[in-house]
Amino acid sequence: MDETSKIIKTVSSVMFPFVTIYGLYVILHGHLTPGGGFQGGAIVASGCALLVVAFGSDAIAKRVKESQLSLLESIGALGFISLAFVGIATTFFYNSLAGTKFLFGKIPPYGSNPGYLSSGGLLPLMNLAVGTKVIAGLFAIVLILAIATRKKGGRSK
Amino acid sequence: MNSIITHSPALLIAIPLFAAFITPLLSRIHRRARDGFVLIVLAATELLALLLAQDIYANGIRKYVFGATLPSLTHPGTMSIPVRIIFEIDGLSIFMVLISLTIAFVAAIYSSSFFKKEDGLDRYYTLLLLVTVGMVGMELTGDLFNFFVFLEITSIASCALIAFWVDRGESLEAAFKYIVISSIGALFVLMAIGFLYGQYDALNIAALANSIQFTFIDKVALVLLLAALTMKAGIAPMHMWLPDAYGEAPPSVTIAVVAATQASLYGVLRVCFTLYGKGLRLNMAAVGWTLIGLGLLTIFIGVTMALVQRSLTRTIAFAAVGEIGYMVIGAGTALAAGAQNFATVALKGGVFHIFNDVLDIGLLFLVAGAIIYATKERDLNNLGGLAKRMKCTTVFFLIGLLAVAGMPPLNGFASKILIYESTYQLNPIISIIAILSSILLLAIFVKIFYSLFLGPELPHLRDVKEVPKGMLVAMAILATLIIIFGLFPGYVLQTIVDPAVAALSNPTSYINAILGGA
Amino acid sequence: MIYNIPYIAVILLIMVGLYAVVFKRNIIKMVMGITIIESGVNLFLVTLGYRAGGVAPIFTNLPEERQIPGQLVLPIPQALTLTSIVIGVAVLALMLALAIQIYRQYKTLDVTKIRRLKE
Amino acid sequence: MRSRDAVALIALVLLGSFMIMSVLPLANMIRPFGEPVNPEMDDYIITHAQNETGANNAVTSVVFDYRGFDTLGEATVLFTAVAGVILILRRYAHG
Amino acid sequence: MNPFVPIDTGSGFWNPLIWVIVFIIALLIVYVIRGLGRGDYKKNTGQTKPFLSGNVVENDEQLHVKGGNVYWGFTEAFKGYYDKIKNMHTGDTRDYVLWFLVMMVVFFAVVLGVM
Repeated sequence: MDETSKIIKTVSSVMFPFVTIYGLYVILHGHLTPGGGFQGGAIVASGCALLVVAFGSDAIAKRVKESQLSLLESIGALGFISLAFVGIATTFFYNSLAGTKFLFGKIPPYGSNPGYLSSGGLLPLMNLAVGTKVIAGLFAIVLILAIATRKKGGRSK
Repeated sequence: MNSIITHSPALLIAIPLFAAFITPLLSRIHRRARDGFVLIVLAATELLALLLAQDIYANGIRKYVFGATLPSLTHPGTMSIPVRIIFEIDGLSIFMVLISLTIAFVAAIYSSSFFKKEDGLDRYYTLLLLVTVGMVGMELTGDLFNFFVFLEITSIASCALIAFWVDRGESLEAAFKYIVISSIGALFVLMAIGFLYGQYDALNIAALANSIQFTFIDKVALVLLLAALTMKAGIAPMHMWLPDAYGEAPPSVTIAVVAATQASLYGVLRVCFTLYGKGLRLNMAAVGWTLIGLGLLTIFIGVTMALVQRSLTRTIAFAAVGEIGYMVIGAGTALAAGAQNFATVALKGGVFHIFNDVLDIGLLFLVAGAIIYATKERDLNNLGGLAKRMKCTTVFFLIGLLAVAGMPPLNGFASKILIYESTYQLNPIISIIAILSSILLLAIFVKIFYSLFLGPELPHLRDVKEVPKGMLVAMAILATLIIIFGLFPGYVLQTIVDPAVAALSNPTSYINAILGGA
Repeated sequence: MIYNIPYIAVILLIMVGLYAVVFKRNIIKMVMGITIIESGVNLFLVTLGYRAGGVAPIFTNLPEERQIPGQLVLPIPQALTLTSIVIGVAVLALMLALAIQIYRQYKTLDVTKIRRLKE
Repeated sequence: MRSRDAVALIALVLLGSFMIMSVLPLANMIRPFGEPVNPEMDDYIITHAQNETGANNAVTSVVFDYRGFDTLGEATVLFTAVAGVILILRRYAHG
Repeated sequence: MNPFVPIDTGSGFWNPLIWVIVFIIALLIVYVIRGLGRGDYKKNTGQTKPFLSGNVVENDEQLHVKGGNVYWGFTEAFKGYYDKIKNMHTGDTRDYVLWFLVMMVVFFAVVLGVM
């Protein structure tokens, strides 16, 4: 596998934290500003794809195992469906946290407002779970496709 | 108990989905534990479906609104149409759900002993559960876009399962054809949903069915939905993906894909009879005649092509294509007959034949899988004289072929005679062609039976042994159901088929259950 | 009439995608065609949801003079489009994985040579 | 394979014309671009999203609350795709 | 609820019970007729072996008609039809999509033309 140049590696490793932080911001403010779990997760996963492109799939595959990614993805999916189960007392997917005095329970005033992070009921938590799931899933897809299409084939069966 | 019934529509999806998410983690612990876990989950879901079925047959349509303050609060007071996603379960939905869950359960039993040392089995069970979730969701949902989402889940999961044997190029080819054709079809379904949404600003099937006026746009949406769903149901001449997919997938996957095909057929029925059901008697006769013609073409092409196949699984797959035509003819006759009294009989035959076809074709595919398992051979020309070595498998195959060829007293005959008699009153030619094709089907399976089981033992098959217990159990379940349905068809009709037909033939009750109007 | 350009563009995108699927021999190009069809359908959904002069239906620091809901675009088509995009990504990933394996088995990407299953 | 291409071209042209035919009435009479007539469901969501879900972003409230079940299905689709890719490329995924 | 209720097909009925009873009676008749046969044939002589016009039969695996050849005559008789139908099944994915589009055009013609 021919190496990429030092410039690419340095710039991408510098870019990666910013991309990740921006993606996490998009995930966490999904209920206030444009974005949400899927969009932010896609941003973070694109940052990971940047690393794959810069350092090559082998170097990344040494650090990150497919099993860890699928574990993370299962955790995200289980978190999402469990959050849907929270409201099962009334109905499946009932937003039982909105309007309470707990975390995220605040109801914002009607119409235009500056936006309160602690609002939205279960929605921010669902954003978080879906974000985790999307990061892990897309990164796993990118990584496995990269490993499978590298020059010296795969592990011979 | 009562609350379980109340929430069962959501649990029917949530339980297998939860299990599918947790299976990859579980299979790191122990693979036997994983198999048992999948079996238990599917059995529990089946039990839940049976409870829900009893409740529905007793109390009529049950609906479940996701995220509302009450499961039955269909739309907020100030609104005339629902806002949230609603599950609406009537007789037809629960009928199809029982089919899908039974087949999924049998497939899980079969695969627990069919696969021994293959890798990737953790993902296999996850995807099997996900196919089940997709089918059940398609059949339960009362929301058009939700239907599209579950359609895609079913397509993607079955495509990945079809390619399970990644070392066979044929499997990959079949999976690629399947995903290409089904994703294009699903996109046209989404296009039709866009048309309907743009016109009525609603996504709920009942609300749309209430407001449909058979305008030009409605007809366009009907065309897109019909084309995509009939293609997904494998109707000629759009059936060509079907023999590839059925023939090259592992047999336990194949029966799941058979059930998924029937779920698409359920979509066709739902669109024709419920979504466009208000003007049913007036407008849909042309569609009915089109369906009849396509059904005859399907039967004829399927049966005649099955005669010239060399591969065992491919022959059964083409026979399955032929069987689909019978259901389509039943539905088409009901549409074309309009208000005449034999329309109900035709619909009964078609709906009943869905269950029978899944059982018969499923049993045949499981037997084919047993033969492949025992002999590593799927070419009819290299097989023969297996009857001495595999006695139980022979018996099961005999039951399956007699049932699929419509021999009395097995279940295939019970549904086919309804279709014959009703179509004869519509137009004798149809029933004559159907009967002749059925006879040809019998000839085909007699040929397979002769060349597989009878005759002298071939030298390279001397050391063939009977297949392990789990596969025999799975086949035995289907065979028992076939015999029961064959011996007590009237009872089965009155118990599960008549509610489904009643649900199809008066769409106003489906609409009123959501919109509340009288 | 000129405002109906988006609808025409939807049909054109779908037709271009179908052309690629029906006429191209390279399966990667067929996959591209499918994604083009899908983007056309997504554009159709978003087009249905647009409201002239409307802004995104987000109340954070919304200009005060906007009346609600008259000057906000419809939210449901955007949600549907989001779902449809994610589904498209999933289908794309699966098709590419299949293409990789098919290439390893058949040593070609020409769809007219990937024809072991016929008749 | 000339005849096939001819058939394909004819089918595409016919389909395209049918589609244009079917989209124009939608665009001219029923739903002109930019002014949807009587979007009852969407207006309800825009007006009630804040009080019912407490989220400022109406799209998020649709995605995760009003049509949250679609989102569960969507997450399931992604999960399915990852599982399928790992299954199809399992020779490389574990290597 | 009586599990043996027959199906009413509008112009007739179907009851498997009657069929089974008739089948059992037919079996009994067959058994009786078989019983009328002679029991005094000579065991393990030529009388119990199949008689293929005098030739001895060795390695009968070769005599087994394989599955592909059972209906050779039928397919030969309908050769024209089968050539057409096999040409229809090109294993080409693009043709599958093309058939879908053609059928969609047909549906358009039917639904918009007739309804």
